Amino acid sequence: MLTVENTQKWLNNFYQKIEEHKDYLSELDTPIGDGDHGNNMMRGMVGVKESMARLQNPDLQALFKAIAMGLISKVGGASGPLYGTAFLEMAKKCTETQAAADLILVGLAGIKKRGGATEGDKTMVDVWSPVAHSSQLTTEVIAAAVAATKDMQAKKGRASYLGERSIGHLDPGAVSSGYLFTALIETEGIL
Amino acid sequence: MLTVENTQKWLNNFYQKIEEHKDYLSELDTPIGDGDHGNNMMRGMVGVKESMARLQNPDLQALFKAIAMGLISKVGGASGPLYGTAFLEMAKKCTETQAAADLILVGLAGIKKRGGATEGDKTMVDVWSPVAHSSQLTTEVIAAAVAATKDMQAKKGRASYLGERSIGHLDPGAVSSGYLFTALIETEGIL
Amino acid sequence: MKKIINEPQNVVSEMVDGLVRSYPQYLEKIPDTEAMIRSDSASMKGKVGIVSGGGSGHEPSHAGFIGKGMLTAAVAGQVFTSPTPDQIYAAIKAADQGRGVFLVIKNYSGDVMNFDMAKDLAELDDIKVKSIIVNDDIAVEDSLYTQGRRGVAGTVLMHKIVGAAADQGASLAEIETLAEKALPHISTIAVALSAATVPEVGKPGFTLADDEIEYGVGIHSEPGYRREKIKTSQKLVTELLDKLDQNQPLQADHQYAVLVNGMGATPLMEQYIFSHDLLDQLAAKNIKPVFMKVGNYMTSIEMAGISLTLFDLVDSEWLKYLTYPVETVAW
Amino acid sequence: MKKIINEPQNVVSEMVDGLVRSYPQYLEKIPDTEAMIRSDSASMKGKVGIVSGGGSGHEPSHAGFIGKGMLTAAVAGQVFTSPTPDQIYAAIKAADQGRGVFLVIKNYSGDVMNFDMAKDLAELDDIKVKSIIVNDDIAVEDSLYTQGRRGVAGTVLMHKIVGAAADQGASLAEIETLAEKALPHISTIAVALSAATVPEVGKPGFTLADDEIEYGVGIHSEPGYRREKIKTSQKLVTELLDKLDQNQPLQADHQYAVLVNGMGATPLMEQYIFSHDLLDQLAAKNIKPVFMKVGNYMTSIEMAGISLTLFDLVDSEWLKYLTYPVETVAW
Ligand SMILES: Nc1ncnc2c1ncn2[C@@H]1O[C@H](COP(=O)(O)OP(=O)(O)O)[C@@H](O)[C@H]1O
Ligand SMILES: Nc1ncnc2c1ncn2[C@@H]1O[C@H](COP(=O)(O)OP(=O)(O)O)[C@@H](O)[C@H]1O
Ligand SMILES: [Mg+2]
Ligand SMILES: [Mg+2]
Ligand SMILES: [Mg+2]
Ligand SMILES: [Mg+2]
Repeated sequence: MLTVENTQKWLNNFYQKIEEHKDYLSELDTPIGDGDHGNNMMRGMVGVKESMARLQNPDLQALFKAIAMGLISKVGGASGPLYGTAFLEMAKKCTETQAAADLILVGLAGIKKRGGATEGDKTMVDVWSPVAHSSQLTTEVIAAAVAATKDMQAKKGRASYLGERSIGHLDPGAVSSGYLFTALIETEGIL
Repeated sequence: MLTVENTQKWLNNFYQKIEEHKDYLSELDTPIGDGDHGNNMMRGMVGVKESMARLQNPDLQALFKAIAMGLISKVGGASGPLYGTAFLEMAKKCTETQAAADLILVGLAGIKKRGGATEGDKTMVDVWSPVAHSSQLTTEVIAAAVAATKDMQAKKGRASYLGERSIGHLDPGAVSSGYLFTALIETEGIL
Repeated sequence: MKKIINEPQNVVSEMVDGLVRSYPQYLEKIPDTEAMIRSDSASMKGKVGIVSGGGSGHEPSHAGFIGKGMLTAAVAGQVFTSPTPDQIYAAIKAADQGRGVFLVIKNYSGDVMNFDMAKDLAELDDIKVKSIIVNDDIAVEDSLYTQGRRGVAGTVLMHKIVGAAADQGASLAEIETLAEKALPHISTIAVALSAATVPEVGKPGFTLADDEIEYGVGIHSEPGYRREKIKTSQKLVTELLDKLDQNQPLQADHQYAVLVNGMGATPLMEQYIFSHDLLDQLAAKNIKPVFMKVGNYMTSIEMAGISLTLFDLVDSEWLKYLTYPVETVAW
Repeated sequence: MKKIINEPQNVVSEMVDGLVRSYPQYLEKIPDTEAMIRSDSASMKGKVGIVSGGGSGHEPSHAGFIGKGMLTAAVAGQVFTSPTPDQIYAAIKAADQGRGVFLVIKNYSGDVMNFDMAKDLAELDDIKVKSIIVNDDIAVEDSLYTQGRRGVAGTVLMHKIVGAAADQGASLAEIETLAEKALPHISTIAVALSAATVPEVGKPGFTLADDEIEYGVGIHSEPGYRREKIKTSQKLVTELLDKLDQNQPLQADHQYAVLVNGMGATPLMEQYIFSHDLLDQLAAKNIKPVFMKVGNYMTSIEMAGISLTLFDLVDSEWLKYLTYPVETVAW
């Protein structure tokens, strides 16, 4: 069950993971992208932190909206609107249900609608989808989903220009999404 | 005594020396100039050859004028107008006297007027002047004049921008002028 | 990395400031953004607004084309990164004069999604917004299995024609029709001699040996279709022209506009020599361009290379738009 | 050497051909020369002709400034080598419309002597010829013991003002007076990050380490006054501005025109950042330029670096000449 408190903790934890793995994410984005995914996500999470800090006694919807706007207004790359849309959809839905599984599902729908990607296109969808559809979210589920992107051929995003040459590399957005859900598992009281 | 025949031979000999030492002249021009003296002189001598080839039974004046125009219309660098003016002055004077010493003297005057340089400025003047004023033109006179430019500080031309740093290098225009007069000595019947 | 900059993370804001302060007669900043708009507001009155933008690093694109007869506003993202929706939205709002706003977007997923979100925001404000997604780079196959072709230097020609139409009072719908009709006739292909270095990254996007070139490279150092030893200008022209011809057969009786675009570090000397060979080889196909531009228009920071854009002017109005007078920094 | 060229010895003729064929609306070749003249001959009628030129490798200088309101003709020499008198003479002859011709010459011994000889030839034809020898580069001391200061980017501003005056019907004597009055107020200083490679030479004119810059380098790779480690844009601006200030103290109550000139390979991104810092530091001295240009105007093939020109507009007419409209490839 998501609350204002544990959602803040979750995002703070995600912030730390991004900070720690910033260079790694950009490195992953170098052979099959433009080498900026770590920088993009870092800029976005600084935005999220600032935008959460500006809130005064927010409700959950206001919090999700602030997270979404932080990402949307700071990232710029493809990942910005995608993560941003996911959290915007959660903001819309969270007055109805606060169950993590439900909110991840609407987040996934938002990403798919915004980016037009589907499962197997070697994008963050390939982590969001198994996570959203797992009966029990574990680190193994996440790790397997992330690892599976390695052998896929990209059909969306910058990596798709490489055709078959995109095979053999992890998708950077899948890896950062993996951090997001690992941070969620690690945050007490959400699952 | 200069005649149409031996002047042609002289310039053909000069052409060969330039062709042979083209790279060396450009190298000399690198530390204290812009590295093109060999290319400039080669272009000029190709011009001289073409312009001599177009002549039909020329008199000495027409020949000198053709040599001058070949240099003037092909070199472009500082050396073009200087050598060109020297031969133009010879063309003017040669109806009066055909003595090599007299003609070199008017050539020198032309170079000094055109470029404003005087003895000791580390230019071709420092070879033309000792040659013009020597009672007996020998390869020793030429070699000494060329070598003397090494210790001079340039006061005219591109090398002058270097100030004291121009000391310690031979002047490229002095070296090419050395070839001109060596070619003259080597041509039978002129001196 | 040897660059005339201060802190790498400040390059975009300092560059935008430098540009607007150097050319106040053409453009000014929209407060609290990295978006810029015409300073001659009279020239915008009653006209459809034309808004472009994208990642920085392509200077003079896009802001260099702001001015009467061309762009109304442009948004500068981080280097090689799309601007964010809030910034684009600010530009749309400032550019709207009641007749709507037309967006020129290059086909990268980040750009498309960020501009889309901005469009949504603007529509909430009852601003009419239409757009074109430029995808002129034929190096990448257009297929269901990719993001589609990339948008590159041809975008500048798109700016020019829609800008001219807007200045002459065209409606939003007319501009949309014009852009859609023209788009399939604009094709570009590039050759790179070296890569760009994003200041925050600090090293080149790829490396080529001292005698190597790569065909088909994108404007963000995206990989091309072939690497080989450097060739003469004549042979490079042949390769690029063949590729364009395979994509859309060149027609002797058609009128072409040509853009020879330097990628940043390639001197005009080389661009003019390339143009000379290009005009020879087009002449051999009985083609004499009716309009031509040579210079740095859509660059990739300090990448060395040239891109070649052909615009098949199947509608004779388009030539008038291309030659229509403008007041900009860079056209 | 990695360049988009064919045979190195043909670069000038191919480049000239490429330029005139790309922009026939502005310029055309004078037959059998590498000199170019306006194609709009009506714009020359009854006006004093303005002829410039010099070695090639400085594109868009000089031919890019041919056109109504600016140059009448320009002559392209071999790379970094003065054009020859016969070529200059042909340009003078073609530019003369009976009111005489004004020559803009950069202060290099080769240029001065070749233009001088051309002047002699023209005067034999009863063409009135006057000239100015531009020597704006303050890096080299002006002294009796050197060839004097070099002519660099400030030459483009000279082209602009004499071109505007000629277009407005000024006489040859008036143009000469204008040029002589303006000359001492134009000062330039440069910083280089890398050197140019002359195609026929095949290697750079000098080499700088990966983190080294050189102040005061000329436009033909002539040595500057100091080498040191690369600094921030802010510090480079401070160094160049100090040097200009030492040469001619900057005056808060004076009106300045500014030219920030890219040397060839330096992207506009860096030029705009430099301009931003420049305007800050000028503002700190209470100086706000009344006219500014930023871009590649007087390049040195693919040299990386920037030159900074200040033009102290002591006569208020000069600003009008600078903003006077022109029709050229590159202004
Ligand atoms: N259309 C899309 N749908 C879903 N995810 C996408 C799409 N396009 C890109 N992505 C994700 O975004 C990631 C790249 O993000 P980032 O590097 O920040 O943006 P950019 O590609 O604009 O530089 C990819 O690894 C992929 O996971
Ligand atoms: N003002 C001058 N008077 C006499 N000789 C000069 C003068 N300026 C240059 N020179 C000569 O010209 C030579 C350089 O010629 P060159 O390299 O062909 O021309 P540029 O300097 O234009 O590249 C110098 O070595 C010097 O001998
Ligand atoms: Mg990326
Ligand atoms: Mg030289
Ligand atoms: Mg990116
Ligand atoms: Mg030279």
